[in-house]
Amino acid sequence: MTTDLEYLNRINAMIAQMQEINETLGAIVQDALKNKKQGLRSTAYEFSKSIQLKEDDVMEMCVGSIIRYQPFASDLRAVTVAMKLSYDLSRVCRYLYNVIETLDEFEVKSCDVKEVSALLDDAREMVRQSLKAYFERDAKKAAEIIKSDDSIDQRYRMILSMHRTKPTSKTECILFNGLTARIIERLADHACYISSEVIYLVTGRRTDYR
Amino acid sequence: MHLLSRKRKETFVKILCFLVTAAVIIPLLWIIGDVIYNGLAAWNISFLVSPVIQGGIGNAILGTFIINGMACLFGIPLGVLTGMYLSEYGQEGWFASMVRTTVESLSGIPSLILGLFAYATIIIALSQSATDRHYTAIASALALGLMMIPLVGKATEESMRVISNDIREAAIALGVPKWIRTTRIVLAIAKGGVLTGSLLAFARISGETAPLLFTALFSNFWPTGINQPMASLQVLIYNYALSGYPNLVTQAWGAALFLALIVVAINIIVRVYTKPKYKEGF
Amino acid sequence: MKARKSHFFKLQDSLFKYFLIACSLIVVGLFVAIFLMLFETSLPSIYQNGWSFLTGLVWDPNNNIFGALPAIAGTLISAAVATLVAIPLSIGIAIFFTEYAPARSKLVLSLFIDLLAAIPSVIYGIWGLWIIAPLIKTNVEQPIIGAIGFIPLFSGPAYGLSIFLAIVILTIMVIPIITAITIELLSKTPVPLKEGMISLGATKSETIRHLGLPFARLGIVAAVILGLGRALGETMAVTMVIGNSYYWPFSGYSIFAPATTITSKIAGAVGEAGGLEFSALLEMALILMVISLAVNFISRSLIKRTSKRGFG
Amino acid sequence: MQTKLDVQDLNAWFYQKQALKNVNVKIPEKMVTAVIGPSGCGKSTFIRCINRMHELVPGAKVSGKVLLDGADIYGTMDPMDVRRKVGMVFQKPNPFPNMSVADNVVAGLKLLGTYKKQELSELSDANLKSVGLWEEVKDDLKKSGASLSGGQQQRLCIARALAMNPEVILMDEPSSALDPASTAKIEELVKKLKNETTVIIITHNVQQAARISDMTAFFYLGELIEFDQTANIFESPKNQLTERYITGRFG
Repeated sequence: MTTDLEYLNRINAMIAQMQEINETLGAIVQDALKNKKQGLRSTAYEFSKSIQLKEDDVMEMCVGSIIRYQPFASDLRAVTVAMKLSYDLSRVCRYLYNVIETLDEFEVKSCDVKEVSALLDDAREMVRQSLKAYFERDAKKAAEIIKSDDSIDQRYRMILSMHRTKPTSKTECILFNGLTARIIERLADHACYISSEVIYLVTGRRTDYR
Repeated sequence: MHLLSRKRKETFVKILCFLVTAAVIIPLLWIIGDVIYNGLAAWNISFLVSPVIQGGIGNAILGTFIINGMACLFGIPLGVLTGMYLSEYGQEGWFASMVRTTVESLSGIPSLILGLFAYATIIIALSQSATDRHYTAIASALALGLMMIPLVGKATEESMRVISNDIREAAIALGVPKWIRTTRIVLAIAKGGVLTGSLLAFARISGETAPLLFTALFSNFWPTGINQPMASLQVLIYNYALSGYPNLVTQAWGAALFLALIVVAINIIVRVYTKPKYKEGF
Repeated sequence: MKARKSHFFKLQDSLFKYFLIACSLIVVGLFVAIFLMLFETSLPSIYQNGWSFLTGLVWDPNNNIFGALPAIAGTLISAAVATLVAIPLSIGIAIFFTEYAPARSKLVLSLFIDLLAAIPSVIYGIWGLWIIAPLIKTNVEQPIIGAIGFIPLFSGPAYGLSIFLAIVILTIMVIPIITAITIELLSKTPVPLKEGMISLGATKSETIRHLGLPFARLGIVAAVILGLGRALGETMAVTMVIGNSYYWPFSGYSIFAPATTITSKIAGAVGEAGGLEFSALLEMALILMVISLAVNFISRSLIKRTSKRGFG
Repeated sequence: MQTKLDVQDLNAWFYQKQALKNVNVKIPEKMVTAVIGPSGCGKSTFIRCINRMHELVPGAKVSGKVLLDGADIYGTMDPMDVRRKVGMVFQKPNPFPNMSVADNVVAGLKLLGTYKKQELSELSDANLKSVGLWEEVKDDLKKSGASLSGGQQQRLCIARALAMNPEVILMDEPSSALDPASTAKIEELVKKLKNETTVIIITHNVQQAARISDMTAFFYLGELIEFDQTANIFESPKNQLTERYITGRFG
């Protein structure tokens, strides 16, 4: 449709950088989860801090663009969507950090974390896909992502009900799994938010998702 | 060497142009000087206010103004109305181009012929016989009025036409009928130009002699009515200058000074109240 | 109420329009009347004299012999020579005005040019008759006749009042017309082109020669023709200084001899003329009018062409 | 939302060239409607058809209906009456230079000769006040209308149109020749005007349309491409052409 403007390109580059931070941190978190590593809190905190700085940059860039270029229509939507995206991405990072935090709080050496680990993989894939939908302006893909959130919710509720289904497990493990699943479920929600923004960006219509 | 010769050429051209200008300005100053010098010799109060019969030019001054006034009464309204038609109604069409061509052609007719026209249509028609001609100032006014029409008409058309269409559109958008718009807005804005044109036309006819020679003829007495022979400064100058009598030639100079004053004064007034005629090059 | 008012306005509008058209028609009618009057009055002369009116040299009212050639020749020669002399002078003044004259003096200079055009011709006449004629007679005509009088063009005797003086006066009267238009044309030279030439190192005279004059050429031609029209129709000054002798240039070729023109002949004779002479005089006027209108028409169509022509 | 002007199948031509093609639009009452579009898209022709000024241009032709409160202005109505009901403000301020400031305001009424002197002066003062010019010019009421600044002249022209008590007021890029401060004053005035009358304003400035209008119409090559609430047009236009025009990606 329209050729991208220079300021929109710069904003998008910053969003891509934010996503890279999330990818890296995500990999660290997944590794830590699988191997039950501890003591990564300060490393994760650094990531969280750097993404917050990036978020500030995106905000500043967006506000500046609105003032200087007074964008309309798809340009205007692109800028407002970018602002929201940057917030969502920083939230995603924050949740990843929360997983590390939770990992540090509990003694999880003997716990079975396969379920949450798989959940995390899927949630990260959702974020990845929603960003892809954003860069490709693919409303259809975004709609599919929102739909896939139902299964995440279902699995989250299953993990929550572990204390009934697997009463033999250690309380600490049940607690850890539940908390982490809750965090990841929230993370996946943000992927859905991003997707709904993508739909708005492309079609100009708001879905009542958020 | 080449540059030097070019510079020399430039100086040469400059001096040549200056000399030419001087060569033409000098006769002007010379005429003005002669008219003032010889004219003032004739001037005194009684010369200006007494009629020809008593050795003055009073009736000729009055006659010139009466004839001019009558010419204005005839020429200015027709000129203004024709100019108004050409500017506001006659942008295109055969009738408008005919009127425009007529007005332009009218300005190209020698004034002598206009005088002949007045003579043939009025004097001969009113006369009893070839030996007893009834000369009248009205015929002069007709000829001079005919001269004024193209001058006033052109001035009116041009000063109305330069008014921006924005103004006309503003009036149209207010729902003002065209005739009110034309008279009370466009003409009202152009009235300066119309006045200037009329003044210059007045000055121009003040100097015209040929149309008066065989229409108003001359009179030694104060005018008693407009349907009579009437003295005028122009004819007085012509007759007296050719008479050869030194005292009459002196009176002709005195009349010439008065006539020149009228013409020069109008030109200077117009000059002062209008913008410079020629735009600066750069 | 409102509708009635609009109706009323519409009526006023069309009344006004027809009023203006009527006035314009009066002007057209007067013009046609002039033409018809000249034509109708000259018919007896046209019928009586035929083509010999144009070729005849004798004007004899007593024997009803009318030949207009000396007057026509005098008119054409005096007007043409005066205009030709005026061309270089006018262009010189115009160049001086647009290029060299100090800005402050321009106002005075343009006023002078206007005054030169505005001074009544009868004043030029009295000045030529009483001031210039004696001066020219003793200081120009007599020395020239003395020196090169054997050439027919400059042969004597010196009259003072002569076709030569008429040409001098006509030249002065024509100059302001050509000058004013030339100044206007020269000052309309496209400024970017002018600046371009100056920036290439051209002098002012070169700029004028290569840019200003070519640009204004057509307009100057129109101005010259307009000046010619003025000279052709000029009456008073010429009548007063030309000497009114009917045979020149067929009596001899000297430019110092008295002559006549159409206008001076008419001005001098019409008051007393009757019958066929009056008709012949009006035929002369008709010829003058046709020449004047043709000249005027050519000049105006040239001016229109210059104003339409686009530059840059 | 009451319809003030109902334009039906409006076509307009200059000689052979069709300047407007089948325009259908319902302009709501007491709102500001902005008309936007690239140069030569027919927006000026469109508003000139609404007060029957288009037909004054040589070679102009109009077909279709323009219903003002249900009555067709191309029907039995007199063009002069139409123009009195539908006022117009032009791109370049055009006060009458031969009239004083006060006379300019009531020029229309005065030239039509229906009011008394006292009434005229009261109307003049009132309209100068309503365009916010009173404080600036109250000491110069006798001066020529052309002596005011550009922005003041334009407000004077608005006052002049308002004095006719029009039902609709058309504005053809009224602030395009003005500086930012004067533009802001004109915009404020336009927003205020919609309490009293219906405003249709052409602007080439998309931001201006966004600032002042309630409805926006986008024209392209003589066609009405999109007509909607301004917020919709500027946030999520339905048509690609509109989108490309307002994002500045034309041509």
